[in-house]
Amino acid sequence: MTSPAPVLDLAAIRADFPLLGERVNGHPLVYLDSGATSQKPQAVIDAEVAFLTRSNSAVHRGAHTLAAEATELFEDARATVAGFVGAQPEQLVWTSGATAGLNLVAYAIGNASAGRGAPASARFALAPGDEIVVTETEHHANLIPWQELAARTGAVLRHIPVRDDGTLDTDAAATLIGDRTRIVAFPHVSNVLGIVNPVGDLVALAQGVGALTVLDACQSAPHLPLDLPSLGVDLAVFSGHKMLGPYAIGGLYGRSEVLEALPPFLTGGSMITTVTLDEAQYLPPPQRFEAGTQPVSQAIGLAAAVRYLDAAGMAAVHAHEKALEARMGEGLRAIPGIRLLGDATEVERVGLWAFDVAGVHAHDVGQFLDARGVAVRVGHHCAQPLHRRFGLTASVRASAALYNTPEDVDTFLDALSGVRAFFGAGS
Amino acid sequence: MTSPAPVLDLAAIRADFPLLGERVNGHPLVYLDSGATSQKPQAVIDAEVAFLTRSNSAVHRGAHTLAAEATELFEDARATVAGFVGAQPEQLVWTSGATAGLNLVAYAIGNASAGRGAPASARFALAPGDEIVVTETEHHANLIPWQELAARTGAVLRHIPVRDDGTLDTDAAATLIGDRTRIVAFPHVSNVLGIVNPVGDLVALAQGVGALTVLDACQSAPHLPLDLPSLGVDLAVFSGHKMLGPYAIGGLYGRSEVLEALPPFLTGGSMITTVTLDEAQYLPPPQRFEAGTQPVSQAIGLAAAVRYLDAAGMAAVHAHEKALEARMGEGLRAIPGIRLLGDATEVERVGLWAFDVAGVHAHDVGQFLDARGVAVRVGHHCAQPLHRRFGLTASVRASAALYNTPEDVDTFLDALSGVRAFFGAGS
Amino acid sequence: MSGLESLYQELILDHSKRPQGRGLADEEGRNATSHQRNPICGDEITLRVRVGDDGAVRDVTWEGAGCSISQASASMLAALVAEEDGMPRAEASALIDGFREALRSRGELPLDEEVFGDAAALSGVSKFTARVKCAMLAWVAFEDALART
Amino acid sequence: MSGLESLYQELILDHSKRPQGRGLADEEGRNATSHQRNPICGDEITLRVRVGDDGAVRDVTWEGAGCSISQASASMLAALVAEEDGMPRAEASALIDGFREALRSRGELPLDEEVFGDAAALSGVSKFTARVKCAMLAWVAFEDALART
Ligand SMILES: Cc1ncc(COP(=O)(O)O)c(C=O)c1O
Ligand SMILES: Cc1ncc(COP(=O)(O)O)c(C=O)c1O
Repeated sequence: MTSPAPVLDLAAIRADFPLLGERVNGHPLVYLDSGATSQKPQAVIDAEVAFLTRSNSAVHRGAHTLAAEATELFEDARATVAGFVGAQPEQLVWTSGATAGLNLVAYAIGNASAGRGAPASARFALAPGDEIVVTETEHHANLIPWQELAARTGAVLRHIPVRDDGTLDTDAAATLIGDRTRIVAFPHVSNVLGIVNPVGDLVALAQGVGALTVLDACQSAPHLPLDLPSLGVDLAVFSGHKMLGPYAIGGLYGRSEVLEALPPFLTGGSMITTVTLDEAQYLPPPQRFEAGTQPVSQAIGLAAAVRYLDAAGMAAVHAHEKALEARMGEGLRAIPGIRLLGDATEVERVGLWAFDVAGVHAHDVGQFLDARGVAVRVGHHCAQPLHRRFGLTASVRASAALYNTPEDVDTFLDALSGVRAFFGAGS
Repeated sequence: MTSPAPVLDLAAIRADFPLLGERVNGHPLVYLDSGATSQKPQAVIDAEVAFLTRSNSAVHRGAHTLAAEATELFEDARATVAGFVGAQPEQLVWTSGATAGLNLVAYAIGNASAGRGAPASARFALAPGDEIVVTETEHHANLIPWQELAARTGAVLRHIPVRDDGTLDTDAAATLIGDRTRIVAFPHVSNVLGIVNPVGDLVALAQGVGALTVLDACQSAPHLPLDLPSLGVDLAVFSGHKMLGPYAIGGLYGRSEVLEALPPFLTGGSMITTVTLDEAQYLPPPQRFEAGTQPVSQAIGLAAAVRYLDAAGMAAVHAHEKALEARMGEGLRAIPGIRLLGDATEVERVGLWAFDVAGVHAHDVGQFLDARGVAVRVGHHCAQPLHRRFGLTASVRASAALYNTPEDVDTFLDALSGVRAFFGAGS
Repeated sequence: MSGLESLYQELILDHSKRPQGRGLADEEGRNATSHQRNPICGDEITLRVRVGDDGAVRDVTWEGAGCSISQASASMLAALVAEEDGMPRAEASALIDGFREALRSRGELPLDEEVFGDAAALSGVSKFTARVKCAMLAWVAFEDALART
Repeated sequence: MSGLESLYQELILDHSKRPQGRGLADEEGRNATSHQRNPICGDEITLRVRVGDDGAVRDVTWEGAGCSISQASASMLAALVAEEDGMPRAEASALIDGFREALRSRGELPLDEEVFGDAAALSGVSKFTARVKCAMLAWVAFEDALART
């Protein structure tokens, strides 16, 4: 007898998110833009407010009671968030978000290439002709930092192509990733395609040539049970605001020996041991990477967010979102003139679909849906190369989170089915 | 007839700060650690909560109603905060804090030195032997980024010494700043000495040799009326959490022609025009410097904070804090065994004093005061070189903000007067 | 859906489906071309103005891809210029300024049909701040191209 | 001020004013030195252990600057080692582990005076999480120095 899949108490969950009760343009809000940013449960807001009104004080810097309390809450938050992704507290560096985390890694490698942090960091140094491999599906945040790093070091940027069905061309990857490859950076889940990429295969290819792996876990952390150490990646990033947490906070996970060897990126207070006017010595990770006053209340808010997700259960969250994704996919395929991006079958997915509507510009689709209270994202979703690959400049994306209902999906589909007629784009 | 100096309604102000009503170790809290981080008025907390519960959505990225609303609130916040420092909205770049702002500048110059952003950015490029001038009073945040930039580019770091009385040695500065000087970075107010530095003199010296000026306004923005354009500096930074605002947000001000010529630092979404797999084109400032999801609710919180300060009136805030500073200075001079750091007379000051207690370690002083509910900061305050200059490794710092009362100062002084006896350090 | 219909007036949908001035004229006589993009949604336009020896604007042609608002706005602009036999530069500048002001007014300043012709139907856009850029795209290109002649 | 007095017990203030083991012994025989800093408050210690041919710890001497807790803790450690005529390494390791565990216990595990001697007076520190590092400094140096012999 297998135990039944855990289910979410949707009514209770929705009641925890004050914004979901809003009305937009005379209709109840149907929020299907969680891929851009999620809504926050009251527990997250309360945790931050409680900190600010009762314990607020500088952390790691004071001896007074408030400061000691704040430091404890801050470090407890680190342990909680690290635990959520299967990591040890010292393997979690606070960042201001995924973009900052990816820039941290790229700049730290740039610094290693300039000889900073040697000898420990020498293994990361890039030389002209060394290769950095990304994918054609990248969010700009996991693309441009590598372009810039390549431009500064003379390294060459290469890309794993995406197949017509949205899956990564792993055959091409096996050819691309070779002796010159030093870094392989890729998304766990693309924010346009929603497909869970074969992390294990890519990690194996990278490890085979001794390349560093960097995982963009922005679109998986809010939706899947995540154990970063067991995925085997060297480094990974995620953003708090996409996983029910506050803005301006994110995490960089790193394998201990990688973090220990990496030179710092941002420099300033609280990341040093001894400073003279001419030079500074740096603390071990994670503090080495946390210069200046940290996002203290936000860390505490993010800890509340992952506790919320944990309480719901990530397996249940994933199962729920999978059902929403299936309902949405089916409905979309049934509407004439809709072309789904990345319609591969037999793949694991999160609850999002991006699509093109024949004869109607994405912006107009978005506006039309908005008039019915349905919030979706339109544009290139910070993935211009991927859109170009599919012959588009823009698409519409509907993305769900644990708080969405089947009715949300139906309202969206129902509204969408009227869009081509309204704009006179044929039935 | 001159109009009387505006005064603060202290009782009303204190009532706006929930944390100030807390008790610590059985005593009412006397919070004298605002130099590290300030407390937040209810209005700031409410502004963030209102945004998160009613308008939360991705900005600059969506066409739906919530997104448009969020974008407007976010850009209104920019205009408000820019106005607070006398700047235009497009001259204000959001950062995660002063440390991030200073690193942004140092790395952008490093990128210019690597040829990025040329030809416009060529004027910022550093060559071996070029000089960067800082002061001996720097917070590590305005020191280490320049050390690292120097190490990467071959530039040389030099420092304006501080006199025994805590004033900058402007005679030495006039000799130091010369033809090789490319950058002059200095604090408006040192976080240890509290003295308002002669910005005009330093800017004149720098402009005389065509050097870029970078002002660390962390400890002035919360305490003085500030008009950055009229100070004549090229770039300036401040931190939200020190000026009644949220954590994880700060501002970088730049003269328009400087920001326009500076290459980007962090790269990713929302700062580009066209991206191919191989390269990216960048937006004009301020967006060029704002990669990825921004600290949206925090920007809105910071706008509420500066509105709060504006309503109190920065002239009144300064006058109030000046009176607290005078009372504190007098009281400290009267306690045997206390040595004030930077006891220059006839200088403008903010409300903070750092000092050494003969025979008692700063940590023990802090603990002793904490037992009486008085929260001060002990340690090197992220200014090791300055402490070394004064023959110390640590000091005690009491720092006031607009919400402190003369009674706070008296409680602190009264508690402090017992510290040497308790630790048996003579009368 | 009154909000939607105030934005997408019949006239706008008509222009977006049957755009005027579409297809760039040859580069003959005094002409200048401007390329503009809206980085957020990826809309682009290439717009060409031709001016007579008297400096008056003779015609506006364009090529582009984008939402119905941006397409209609370009079409309406071309139609407005076509109505006159040579639009004086000063008039063109005044039109651009007036259009921008109205669109940024958040619904406060409607566009006068006498002055803006069909483009007056774009008044409703000013209440949709996220769409103002779409409507402005062709006009920014027009301004830029004029500055280059 | 009962909190304060539970932290700064008489014995602690005594040790900090008249520290034992202060002044580094010459580097003779089997010895090793460790330098440790607390980056937050700038406290530092240089601690030297000398071990006999049997591997037992013969003495601990140190130099350093810091708060009364860190100074007292170093002094108490030196005194504890001095009490025995050669402390077996295993005992030293067990002491370090026990001390660390007690200090991290947030007041749950008091230090046994039978085992830790005067250092047992440091039990109260464990309730002041910001000060635990001060008390640990000498013991971390001791552990590190031992590892180097
Ligand atoms: C003078 C000065 N500069 C820079 C900083 C760094 O600010 P933050 O830690 O908010 O980045 C501080 C505060 O710690 C400061 O007082
Ligand atoms: C796949 C992916 N990577 C990176 C990012 C960047 O995250 P952030 O904007 O929070 O820095 C996003 C979100 O926009 C994303 O979806």
